[in-house]
Amino acid sequence: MLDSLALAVSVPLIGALLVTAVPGRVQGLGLLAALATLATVGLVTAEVWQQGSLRSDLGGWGAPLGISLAADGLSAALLAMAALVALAVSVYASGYFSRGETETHFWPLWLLLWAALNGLLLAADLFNLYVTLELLGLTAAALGALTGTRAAVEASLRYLLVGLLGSLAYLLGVALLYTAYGTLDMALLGAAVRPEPIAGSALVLMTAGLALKAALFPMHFWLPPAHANAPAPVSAALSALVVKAAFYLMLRLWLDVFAPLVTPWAAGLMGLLGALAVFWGSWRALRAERLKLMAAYSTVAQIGYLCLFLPVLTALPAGDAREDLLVALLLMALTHGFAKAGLFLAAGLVQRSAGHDRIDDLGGTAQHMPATTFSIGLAGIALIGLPPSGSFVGKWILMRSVIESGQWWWIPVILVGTLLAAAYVFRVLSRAFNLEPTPRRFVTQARTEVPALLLALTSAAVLGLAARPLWRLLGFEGGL
Amino acid sequence: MNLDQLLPAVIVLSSFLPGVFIFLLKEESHLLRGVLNMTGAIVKVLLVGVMIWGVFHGHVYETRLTLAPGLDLVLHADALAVLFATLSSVLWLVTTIYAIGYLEHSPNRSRFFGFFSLCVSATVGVALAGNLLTFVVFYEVLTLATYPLVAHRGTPDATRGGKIYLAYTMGGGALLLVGAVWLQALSGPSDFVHGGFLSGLHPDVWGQLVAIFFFLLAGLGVKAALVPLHGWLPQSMVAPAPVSALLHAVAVVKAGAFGIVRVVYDVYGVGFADALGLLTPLGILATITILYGSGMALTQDGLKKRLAYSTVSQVSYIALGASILGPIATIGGVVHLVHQGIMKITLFFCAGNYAETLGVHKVSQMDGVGRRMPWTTLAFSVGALGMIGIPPIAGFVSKWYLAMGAVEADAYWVLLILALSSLLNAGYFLPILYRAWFRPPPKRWPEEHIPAGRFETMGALLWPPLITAAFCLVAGLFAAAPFSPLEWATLIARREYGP
Amino acid sequence: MMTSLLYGGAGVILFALGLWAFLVYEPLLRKLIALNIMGSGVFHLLIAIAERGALAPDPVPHAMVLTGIVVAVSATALALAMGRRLEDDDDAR
Amino acid sequence: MRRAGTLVIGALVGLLALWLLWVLRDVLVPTPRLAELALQELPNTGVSNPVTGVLLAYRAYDTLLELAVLLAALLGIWSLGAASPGFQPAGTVLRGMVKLVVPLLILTGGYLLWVGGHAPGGAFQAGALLGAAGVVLRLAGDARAGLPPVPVQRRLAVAGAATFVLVGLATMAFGTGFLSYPPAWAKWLILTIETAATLAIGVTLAAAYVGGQPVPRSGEDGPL
Repeated sequence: MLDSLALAVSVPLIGALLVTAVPGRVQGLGLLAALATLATVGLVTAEVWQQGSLRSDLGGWGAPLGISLAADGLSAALLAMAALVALAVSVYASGYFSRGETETHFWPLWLLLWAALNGLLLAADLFNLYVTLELLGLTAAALGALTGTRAAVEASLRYLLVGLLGSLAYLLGVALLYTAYGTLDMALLGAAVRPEPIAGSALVLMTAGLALKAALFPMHFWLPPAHANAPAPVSAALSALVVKAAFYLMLRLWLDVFAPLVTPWAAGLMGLLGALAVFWGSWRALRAERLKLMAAYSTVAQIGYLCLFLPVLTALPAGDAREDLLVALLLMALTHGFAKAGLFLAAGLVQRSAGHDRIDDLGGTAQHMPATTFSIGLAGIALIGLPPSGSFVGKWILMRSVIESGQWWWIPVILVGTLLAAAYVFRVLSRAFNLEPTPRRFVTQARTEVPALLLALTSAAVLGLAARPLWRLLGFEGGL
Repeated sequence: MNLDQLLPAVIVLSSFLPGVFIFLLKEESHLLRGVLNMTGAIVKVLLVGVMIWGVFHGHVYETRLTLAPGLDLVLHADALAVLFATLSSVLWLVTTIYAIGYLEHSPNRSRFFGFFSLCVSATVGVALAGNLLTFVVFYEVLTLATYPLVAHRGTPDATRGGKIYLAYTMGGGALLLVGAVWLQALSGPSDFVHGGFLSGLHPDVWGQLVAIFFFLLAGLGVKAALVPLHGWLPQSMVAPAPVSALLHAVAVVKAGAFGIVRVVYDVYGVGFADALGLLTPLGILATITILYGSGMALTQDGLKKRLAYSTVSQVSYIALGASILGPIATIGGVVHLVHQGIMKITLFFCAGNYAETLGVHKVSQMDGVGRRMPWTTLAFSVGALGMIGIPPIAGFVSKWYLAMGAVEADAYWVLLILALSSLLNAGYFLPILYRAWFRPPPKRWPEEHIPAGRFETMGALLWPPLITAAFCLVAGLFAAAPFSPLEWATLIARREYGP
Repeated sequence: MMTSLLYGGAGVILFALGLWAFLVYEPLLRKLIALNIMGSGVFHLLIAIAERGALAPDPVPHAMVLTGIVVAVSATALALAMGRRLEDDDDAR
Repeated sequence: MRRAGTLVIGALVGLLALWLLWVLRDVLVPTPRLAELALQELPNTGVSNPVTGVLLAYRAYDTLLELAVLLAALLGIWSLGAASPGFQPAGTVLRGMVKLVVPLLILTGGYLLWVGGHAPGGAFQAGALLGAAGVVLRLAGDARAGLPPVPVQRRLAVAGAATFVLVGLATMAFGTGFLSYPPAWAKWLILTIETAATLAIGVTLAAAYVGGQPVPRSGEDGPL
């Protein structure tokens, strides 16, 4: 009996243990573990594709006593995105870190983070989610400090503390839920939860904790320094995956567990915070002096974008329109994941090549690395939401739903967000055109440039043109 | 999938794929790059030729890719699409030859020609777009592909021009997107059809339809350089001459004007648009733009700037044609889409030749240039006279049909506008011709890059304007021949107004 | 019932105290202690709900607390190590 | 200003506490809960201590991940640089006490590990005592807190999670599913896991206390 769900968590975990125990072969073993993890995730996705959803009772106990793992289209899609991004990050890291200390420290933590991510996306138990959240937070903070600079350690420490605060708020919520309903399984809770004060308190506490981890405005303050000072492959993973994981969990709680409690006002508040995040994050990204800081602020804005879906989603009745919107939300999250990872990886190369990443002085570097500049451009297209990126399709469906649900006031938010994103992306890209001599060739360092380029390309072209399988994966009409 | 379903996609890809390969080429592979460029251009023209033949014989060419439920990417070849696709692919072939000559010895050619190819792919995509979603997609891709060309030179001026270009086009794109999405929310997913698909909607939403029209118009008006959205066009004159030619005659401005035509005829339907009272504001906007552009052109000393303002003015003839209810005016507007293109590209090629050969950038430096470069100046004269509307050059045909259409629709004020505009056209073109032919040449040219040899300049620079000038004459002289732009425009008008 | 409320209430109050201290005080050590107090508050609540009424104690919250303690220890250790690293940097200047 | 901020935060936090107290006031009734089910299934777990049953049978997966959390903390600490040199060697009296206390701690740890199957105790308590032994040694002047060389430390630190996950995979391979112990083997599998976990926890805690990869003594293993 092959339990693909358990494998998706244990394979990266075993990889982490292996590279910890055998530090001499860290790179080879690490890449091998990355490939193996991708394979297990492929298995999960394939099974979800065929069967719709998966559930595995670990230890054979089953809910409510034991812990279960579960996968549906939403988690499978994010799992697959995480695996592809993580593989690209792994290949990139194998070329980015010079052999030595940093590499020895990077791989075990990185594989642990991946295991935590898969664990989080597959968990069906609220307390188990707490453990995966903590594992994710600890590994993320430790990885963020890997550059060893004072700024990085300081930012990561803050990240760690904020993450702990978020986890504790979440845990208190879990304790309240167990008090009231006597179970930790999400499906059972979803059936049991009633609109009453204790469930409402749990929702508020857990949402607040997760919003802190997802860096939702105004709780985003820790993100930019932490993401901007981490080594490039880590920044990519933090911005593309870790933050998304917290948002995913929040979405799961709102849609699956607490659905009876979610009022239009609560969803509207999330949308409002999202709108503020779009404005503030984009504005700061536009004013950022450093490329990686710009990318980090852009993440704040993108999380805001995702929150804009919530009020519209709650306003729509169950049916095709709501399903389309849910897929659009997923598509947006996936696109941003690929795009942000590609952007950070490319930014890392620029930083390494130029010795800095001040946007105003990037001219020559951009000119010498066409492939990397292209990656930034393609990722930028996806961040702005221009066609044919996945976020364009997502934005189109979002705007259509906004109009159909009569909440037209989100339209200006979306437009302003788009234009500000265009402004900060092209502020960087315009540095690529200057009087420097001709570049030597398109790709100069395949091992690092190609992963970034592929990620960016996926976000800018592939996802938008080939989004239809997502409907099928989520089990909705309108798929293939 | 049979071939008819693939052809539109293949036509778009025929320049896209060479473009991608060109990016990957080493900078030194000039020959291979040239071969790729020319192959793509020639294949595209041939394929479009096949399509013309097919459309004429009633084939339906349609590529459809479903992005999401209700979101179809549709490439569909109707008569209007084929008209624009032919224009852009033929002119692209000519421009490619010109650009290869023009950019010899300059840096970053892989990047330039890569985006150059993407640009024309996007334009053909705009031409063949079968619904608003597809139109928006290629319209935005066009912005993305042209920005690097505008900023290509990398000078502070070019960077600034690029920035302004982006600011306008991105803003316009956002408004267009709102309009398109809003429209879809009202009407559901709909493809372009002759006569539009909105007239069946409930009168309650007519108010919304009016608002949507202005969103769409604002988005399209930016690229079509309608006043007051034209500010980017003169600024982007910093780009190399082939790019200017492309922007003004083939791609960007044309895409905007083409979009207006599409929205008026195939989304709203000209009759329904008239019923909603949308045509009058469009006509007023076009009129203002025509007069303003011509007026500004009068005062410019920079040759390319003068041409740029002339474009602002001339492109609005197309919008003007669309704003008059009646088949003859429609013919005039649509045919001007082609005629303006071939005339304006001739002028830009010539301007590039003057700059590249003699370093002449300003009108005031053009004294006697006709004696040094008679062939180029001949081509320039054909284009300029055509713009004024002198028979038998193409521009005359457009203006004639516009005027007739105005009479048919009892819109006599249009005649006045046409007369005034032609006077202004003459006012800024004739002095150039006078200087070029009748003033004595200076002792030294500002910067003589290419000495006079067997030809007055390089062959790759000389032939393109001569060819396009010939087009201008042929399109005017043989306007009544089958497959002429005029015949094609007549076909379109007949389908729009129906039996 | 009353005892449970007493213990559980104490947990809530510990949590609130910790939260307040975390938000108000700057130094790392105080923040860390505050977090641990918050954690203890949650554990307190869990222990309290494990023993409601006269029934046998519920082992599930107990196990959750044990797991939670190990997680808290790990996180505290990492945070302390980072803090020490920063102080070493200060000393080196 | 600052004082005002403190007060505002205090007021808000106080309100939160009051709200939660009000919410909790009438839900602290005996039901619903998992205890009955857990006690009822206990004979099938292979242990008779209900808490150990939850930790290593019902919710074994949590415990596995928790060992990973512990490992992550240690890896993070190691990545931050070398450890500080440590303390002065202890004086005679302290050394004598250490000689007494450390074996006692190890012995007690072993006992707690064994007893965990049927009474309060288990891997965490035992591991904590082992870690404490390391702390005592380090305080008494042993820079490496009595730990073996770094390569061995690495292997010991992963031993708990590795045994755990390998058992899980083995049960999956034998067809019972991930971490589903066959009843006949359950007791011994749990004991194996707990033993490995105890060692790993002890080593990890002690190594975390050292606070970085120890400076190698000359002639010994280098920093990896």
